[in-house]
Amino acid sequence: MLACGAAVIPLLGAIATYTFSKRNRGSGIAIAGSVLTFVLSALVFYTTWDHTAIHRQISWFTIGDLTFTAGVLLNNLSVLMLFLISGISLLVHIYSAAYMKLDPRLPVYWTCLGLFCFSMMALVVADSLLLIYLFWELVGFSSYLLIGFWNTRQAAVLANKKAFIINRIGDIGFLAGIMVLFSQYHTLDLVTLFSDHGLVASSPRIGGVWVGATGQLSQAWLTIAGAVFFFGAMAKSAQFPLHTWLPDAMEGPTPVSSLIHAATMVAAGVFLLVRVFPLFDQTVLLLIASIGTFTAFMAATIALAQHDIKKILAWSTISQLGYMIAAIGMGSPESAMFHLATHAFFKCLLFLSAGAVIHELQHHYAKSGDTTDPQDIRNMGGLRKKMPVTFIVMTIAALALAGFPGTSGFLSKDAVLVSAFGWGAAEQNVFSVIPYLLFVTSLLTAFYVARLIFKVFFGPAGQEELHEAPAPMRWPMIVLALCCLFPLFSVNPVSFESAWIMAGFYLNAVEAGAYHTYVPVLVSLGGTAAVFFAWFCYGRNRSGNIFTDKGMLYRFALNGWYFDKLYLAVFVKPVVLLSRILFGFDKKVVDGLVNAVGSLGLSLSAVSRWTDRYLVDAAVNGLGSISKTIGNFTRNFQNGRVQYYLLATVAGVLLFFMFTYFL
Amino acid sequence: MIPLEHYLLISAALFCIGLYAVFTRRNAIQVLIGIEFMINAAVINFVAFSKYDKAKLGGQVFALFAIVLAAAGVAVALAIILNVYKYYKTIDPGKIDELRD
Amino acid sequence: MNPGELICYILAGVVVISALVVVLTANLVRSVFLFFVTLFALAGLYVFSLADFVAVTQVIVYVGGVLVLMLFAFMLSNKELLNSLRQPAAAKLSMLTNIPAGIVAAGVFTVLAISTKGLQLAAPSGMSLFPAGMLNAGDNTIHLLGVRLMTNYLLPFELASVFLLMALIGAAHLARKGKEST
Amino acid sequence: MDQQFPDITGTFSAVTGGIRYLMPEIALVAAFLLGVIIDLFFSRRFRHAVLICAAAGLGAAAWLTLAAGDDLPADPLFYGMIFSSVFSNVFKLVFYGVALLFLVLCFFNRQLQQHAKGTGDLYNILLVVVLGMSFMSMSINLLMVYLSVEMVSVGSYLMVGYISGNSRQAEASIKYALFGGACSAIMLYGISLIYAFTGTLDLGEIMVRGLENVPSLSSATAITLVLAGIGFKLSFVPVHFWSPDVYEGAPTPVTAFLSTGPKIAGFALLLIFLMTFFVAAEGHRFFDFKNTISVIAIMTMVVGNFSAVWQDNIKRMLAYSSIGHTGFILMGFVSLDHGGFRAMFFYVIVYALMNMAAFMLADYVEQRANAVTATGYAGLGKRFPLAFTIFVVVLISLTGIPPTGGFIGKLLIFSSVWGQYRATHALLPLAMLITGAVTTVISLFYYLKIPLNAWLRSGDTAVTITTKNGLLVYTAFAIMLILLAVGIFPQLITAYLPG
Repeated sequence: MLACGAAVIPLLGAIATYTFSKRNRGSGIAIAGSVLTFVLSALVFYTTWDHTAIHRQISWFTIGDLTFTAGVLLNNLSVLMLFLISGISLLVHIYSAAYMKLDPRLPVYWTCLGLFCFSMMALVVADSLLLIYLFWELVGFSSYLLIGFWNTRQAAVLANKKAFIINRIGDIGFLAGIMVLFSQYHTLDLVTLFSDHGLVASSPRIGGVWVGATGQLSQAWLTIAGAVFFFGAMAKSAQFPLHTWLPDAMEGPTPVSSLIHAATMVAAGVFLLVRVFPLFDQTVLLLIASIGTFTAFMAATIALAQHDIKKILAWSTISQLGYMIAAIGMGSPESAMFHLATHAFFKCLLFLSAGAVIHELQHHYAKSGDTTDPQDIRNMGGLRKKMPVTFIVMTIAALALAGFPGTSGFLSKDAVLVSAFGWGAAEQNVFSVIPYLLFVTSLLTAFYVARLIFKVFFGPAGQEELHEAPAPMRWPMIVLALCCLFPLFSVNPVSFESAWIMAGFYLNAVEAGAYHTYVPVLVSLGGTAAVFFAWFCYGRNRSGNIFTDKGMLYRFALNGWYFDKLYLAVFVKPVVLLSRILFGFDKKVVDGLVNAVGSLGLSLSAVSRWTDRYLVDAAVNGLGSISKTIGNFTRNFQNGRVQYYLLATVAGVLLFFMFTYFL
Repeated sequence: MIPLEHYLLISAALFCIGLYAVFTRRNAIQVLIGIEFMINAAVINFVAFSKYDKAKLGGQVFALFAIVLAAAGVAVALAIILNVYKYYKTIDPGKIDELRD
Repeated sequence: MNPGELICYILAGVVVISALVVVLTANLVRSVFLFFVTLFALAGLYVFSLADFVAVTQVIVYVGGVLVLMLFAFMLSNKELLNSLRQPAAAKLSMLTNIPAGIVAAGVFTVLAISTKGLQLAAPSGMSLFPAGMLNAGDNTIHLLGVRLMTNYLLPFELASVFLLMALIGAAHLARKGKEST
Repeated sequence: MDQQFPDITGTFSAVTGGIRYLMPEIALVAAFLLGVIIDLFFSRRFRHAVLICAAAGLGAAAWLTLAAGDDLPADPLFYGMIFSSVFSNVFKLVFYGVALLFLVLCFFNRQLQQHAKGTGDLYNILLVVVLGMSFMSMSINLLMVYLSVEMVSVGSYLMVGYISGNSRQAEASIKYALFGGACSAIMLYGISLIYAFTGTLDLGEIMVRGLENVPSLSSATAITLVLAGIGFKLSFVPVHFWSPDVYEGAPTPVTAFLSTGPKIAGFALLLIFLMTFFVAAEGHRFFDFKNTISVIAIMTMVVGNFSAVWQDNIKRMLAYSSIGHTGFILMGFVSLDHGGFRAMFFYVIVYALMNMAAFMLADYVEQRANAVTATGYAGLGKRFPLAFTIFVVVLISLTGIPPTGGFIGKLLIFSSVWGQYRATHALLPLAMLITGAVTTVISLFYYLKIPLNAWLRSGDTAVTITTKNGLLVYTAFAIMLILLAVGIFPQLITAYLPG
C-alpha cells in the first residue's frame, strides 16, 4: 500500500538519520525521504481523490471476545490531509536544511522531525479511534521534543512541559470519548461507526435514550461523548480555554513552529472533529461553534497588541483555528477543511518568512554583538528593500490571511463566513451574534496582519548589510506563495463553491442566497479599510499608535487576556497546594495536621510559628517540664518513626471502620 | 468451662494491650513483646475454639504454627535490632528516624 | 462456679494484669520478667482449653527460646541497663504522650468487644458449624495432632521446616561478623 | 491403627498424588537446599556458584510451570490447602521472571558483590521468598495463607537488612520488621476471629456461610483485620507508611524486588480472598468489598501520586509511584466481572516489567554516576544516552502513554471500571475513573522530572563514572522492547491470560 509507505518513510528516515548521521549530518537522508514521501502521497492522492474510499484492515489483538483491528482508511479527507502534510513537510525540510545548518544537534532535529511527520501521517490514515489516539499521543510527544529542541533555553523547557501537559489533559477527554463510544458500540472502527449508514448514524435517539449496538445509555452520554471529543480537540487545536500552550510553543525553532504549530499538528484537532462529526448533537455543535468563535475573536484581539513577530502569528493561528472549529460547529465541516488547507499554506509561509527575517537579523546581531531581540517588530523596519523576495511572498500570505480577493484565503474565509451567516439566519437567539463576531474578527485580522507587514517592511531602514535569505530558504517560500493564490484551489477567483476541495466533500448546499454576494464584498471592503487604517497608524509615520502602552485594554490584550495567570491561580496552585497538603500529611503523620493547616495560608503558618516560639520561650521562663512534655508530645508524632506509622495505620483503619459501621 | 465469649474478651484485651505496647514502648525489644502479645491473643482464640473442631483440630495446629513462626520472626527481628544498635547506639524506634520525607 | 472455671478466671486475670504491667512499667527488666509470667499463665489457659500440647510448645518455645533470646538482646543492646535499672525519671512525664496511642488501643478494644459480644458461640447455633463434635478432656490430643500433622497439614508442616531453615540462615547471617572484616 | 483413621494408605496416597503438581516448588526447595550446601563448601572457590544454582532453580521452576501446561488438578490439593490453576501459574511465572531479573541486578550491584559476608545467603533467602510467593498465589486455606505471607515477610526483612552496610539500611530493615510483625499479628488475629466465627480455615462456601451467621459487624471486624494484613504486602493506604522509608533505605536491587514480587503476590492473595466471597455472591451482605476497595483505591492513588510530586530521591519517588500503581490496579478488583480480571493480570505483568526496568536504570545510574536524586541526574542524559533513552520509554510506559504496554494496561483497567459504572451507575466507579485520570496527569509531573533533568539541564562537570556494567542496560533495553511490543501487540500477553 502506497499510503502505508508514505507514512512509514519518515519513520525510516528518522531512524536512518539517527543511525547514519555522521556524514552530511542527516540532511540528505531527511530531504530524500521527504521527497519520496511527497511523491507517494501525491500518487495516493491522485488515485484516491474523488474515488471510492479504500479501507484495508487486519486483526490487531483480541481481548476476551473483543477484537481490535488496525488498518488504513483512505477517503477524500485522509488523502487531502496526507497530501497537505507531505507537501508542507517537504518544503519545511528543504527550508530547515538552511535554517538549521549551524545547529550542532542537527541529526537529532531531523530525527524528531521525521518522527513527527510519521506520526502525523499515520494519524490521518488510521482507520480506528484507538490507532488515532496512539498517534495522537505520538504527535504530542514528538512536538514535545521539538518545542524543547533548544533545551538550553529555560523558556523552551518550560514551554514544552506546558504544551505536553495541556495536551495530556486534552487526551484524557479523547480517551474518555473513546471509552463511551466503545462501551456503546463495542468497536472503534471509523467506517463502522461514522460512515453514512454507520452505527452512529443509525442508532436512534428516542425519548432521551441513546440506543446503541449493545445496550442503551441516557442521551446525556451522547452529549458528553461529543463534548469530551471536542475537549481533546480543544487541547490539540489550541481552543479556549486550553489555548495557552501554543504561543509559548513558539520557543521552538521557526521551521518547527511553521510545520507543527501552524500547518499540521494543530490541524489534528480539526481533523478529529471532522472524522467524528456524525457524533455531535445540537448541544455539542452549539458549544463547538461558540467556543470556536470566541477563540477566534479573543485571539485576534490579543494578536493586535503583541510585539514578538512569532507571537503575533501564533495568536493568529489560534484565531484561524477558531474559524475552523466554528465552521464545524455550524455544521459545515467542508468549509472547515477548506480553510484548513488554505490556512496551512499561507500560515506556513508567514512563519517561514518570519523565520527568514529572524534568521537574518539574528546573524546581523550576532555579528555586531548586539543583544536586541531579533523577534521584536518594534526593532524592525524598512526591510522591504533589503529582502524584496521575502517582502513579496509575505505580503501575499498576509493578504491571504486577511482574505483579499485573488488569494486562497479569500475563498476559504468566505466559505466559512457564508455558511456562518446562513447558519446564523436560522438561529433566533443570542447565538445569531456568532457570524457578526466572526466578521469583526476578520477585520481585526486584516488590521493586525497589516500592522505586522508595515512595521517590518516599511518605514526607515534601521539595519545595514542585510540581504536575502539563502536559496534553500527562499525557494520553498516562493512555492508556498504560489500556493496561496486562488488557482490552486479554484478556477473562479471569487466563488468558493467552485473550489475542488469543497466539491470533494459532501457539499450540502448552503441556503444563503444573498449572503453569497454581500459577504465577500463586505469582507473585502472592510479588510481594505482595516489595512488603510493600519497604514495610517503604522505605515505612514511610525510614531502613530492607536494603542497607548498604558491603556488597560492594551495590557489586557498584550498579556493574552491574563489566561496564564488565571490558570496559575485557579488550577496549578490548588494542585500544588493539594499535593503539598498530602505531602505534609504523610511527612508528619499526625503532627502534619498542623503543618497542613499551616500551608493553607501564610497567616496560619505564622500563627503556628508563633506558637512554637512561644512554647520555646515559655520553656526558658520556667514552664520547663510542661513545655517539654508538650514538645515531646509533638515530637512523638514526627516523621520517620515506625511506631507512629503503625499508630496512624491502626487509627486510619479504625476510623474507616467506625465511619462505615457506626455512622 | 468458661464461656467462649469470655475467651474472646480476654484475647481482645491482650491484643489491645499488645497494640498499645507496640505504639508506645521506647525499646524495640518491648515492641516485639507487644507483637508477641498480639500473636498470643490470636492463639487464645484458636485454642479455645479448637475444642469444637475435633475432626481437623485446625485451631490447635494453627496455634502451633503461629508459635513456631513467631519464634522464627523474633529471632530475625532480634538480629536486625542488634544490627541497628551497631549504628545508632540505641534501639528506641522513636530515635531511629533518618529515613523520612 | 466450679474450681476449674475459677482457676481459668484467675489465670485470665493474671494474663491481663501481668500484660498490663509489662506494658506500663518503666522498669525494663521487670517488664521482661513479667512477660515470662504472662506466657506461663497463657500456657495454663491453653491447658484448660484442652490444648496440652500447645501449652507445652508455648512453654518450650517461648519461655525456653524467645525469652532467653530477648534477654540476651537486652544485655547486648542496653549497656546502661547494668548501671541503672530504671529509665530516666523524665520518661514518666512522657506518659502524656501516650494518650493518642491509648485512645486508639481502647477504640480497637471497644470495636472488638462489641463485635464479639453476645455471639453465644457455645450455643447449638454455633455448634452446628462444627459438625465433627467436641474434644473431651480425656482425648489424646497429641495423638490426634500427630495424625493431622502427617496428613491434613503435611504441606504446611514441610513448608514451615523450609521457612525455619531460611530464618535460621538469615538471622545467622545478620548476626555474624564478615569473613574479611575484623 | 485407629478407628478414626481407617484408611491410612488412602489418605497418604491423597497426599502423594498432589506432589506432581508441585514440581516447580520442589525445584525451588531443591535449589535452596543445594544452595545452602554450596554456600558452605564451595563459595570460596566459585564466587557465583550459589547465584548459578539459584538461577538454575528458578529457571527449572519456570520451565516446569510452563511444561505442566494444561495438566492442572481438578480439585484442591493436600486436603484443601492449595489449588493450582491457570491463574496461579501466570502469577508464578511473573514471580520467577522478577526473581531472575533480581539476580541480574544483584550480579551487577557493586555494594552487594563487595559485601564481606558474601551474597550466597541472599540467593538462598530469595528462593524461599519466591517459594512463599508462589504458595501465596495458590493457598486456599488460611493456615497456608498465613504461613506463606510470613515466609515472604520474614524473607523480605532479611533481604532489606542483608548488607546493613550503613545506618539507613539497618533502619529500613528494623522499620520493615516491626511494621510487618505488627501487621502480620493483626492479620493473624483476624484469621483467629474468622476461625472462631466459622470453625473452618478453608476459604470456601462454609466460611462464607459461617460469616453470614454472625452479625455483620463481627464478620466485618474479622475481614477488616485480614485485609489490613494483606494490605501490608500491597502497601495501600492506610497501610502504606512503611514503604517509602523501606524502599529508600534498602539496597536498590532489593527495593526493585520488593516493590514488584511480594506486591504482586499480595494481589494474587487478595484475588483469592475476594473470589471466595464473590463466587458465593453473598459477600456484600456482611462486608461491602467493592465500596471499601474503591475508597482504598482512590485514597491510594491520591496519596501515592501527590506525595511523589515532592520527592527528589529517585527511589523514594518510585516508591510513592508504586503506591499509586497499587491504587490503580485495585480499580481492576472492583470490576472483576467486567473484564477487570484480565485487565488486572495484564497490568500486573506490565507493571512488573516496567518497575523492574525503572529500578534497573536507577541502579545503573546510581552505580555509575553516584546520582540518587532527580537533581543529581542533571546533565547525565548526554553521558549515558542509551540508559536514559530507555529510561524515558519506561517512564512513558509508567505514565501510560501509547505506544507502550503501560497504556494498554491503563486502557484495559479504565474500560473495565467504565463497564462497572455502566452496569451499576454507582458514584464510586465514576469517582475512581476521575481520580485515575487526574492522577495520571499528576504522575506526568514527577516522571517528567527525570528526563527533564537528565536531558535538558546541564549538570556538574565532575561526575565520577565508575566501572561499566553494560549488560544491565541491555537487560533494561530488552524489557523496553518487550514493553513497546506489548504496547503495539497486546495479543502477546492477552492470548495467554486466563479469565
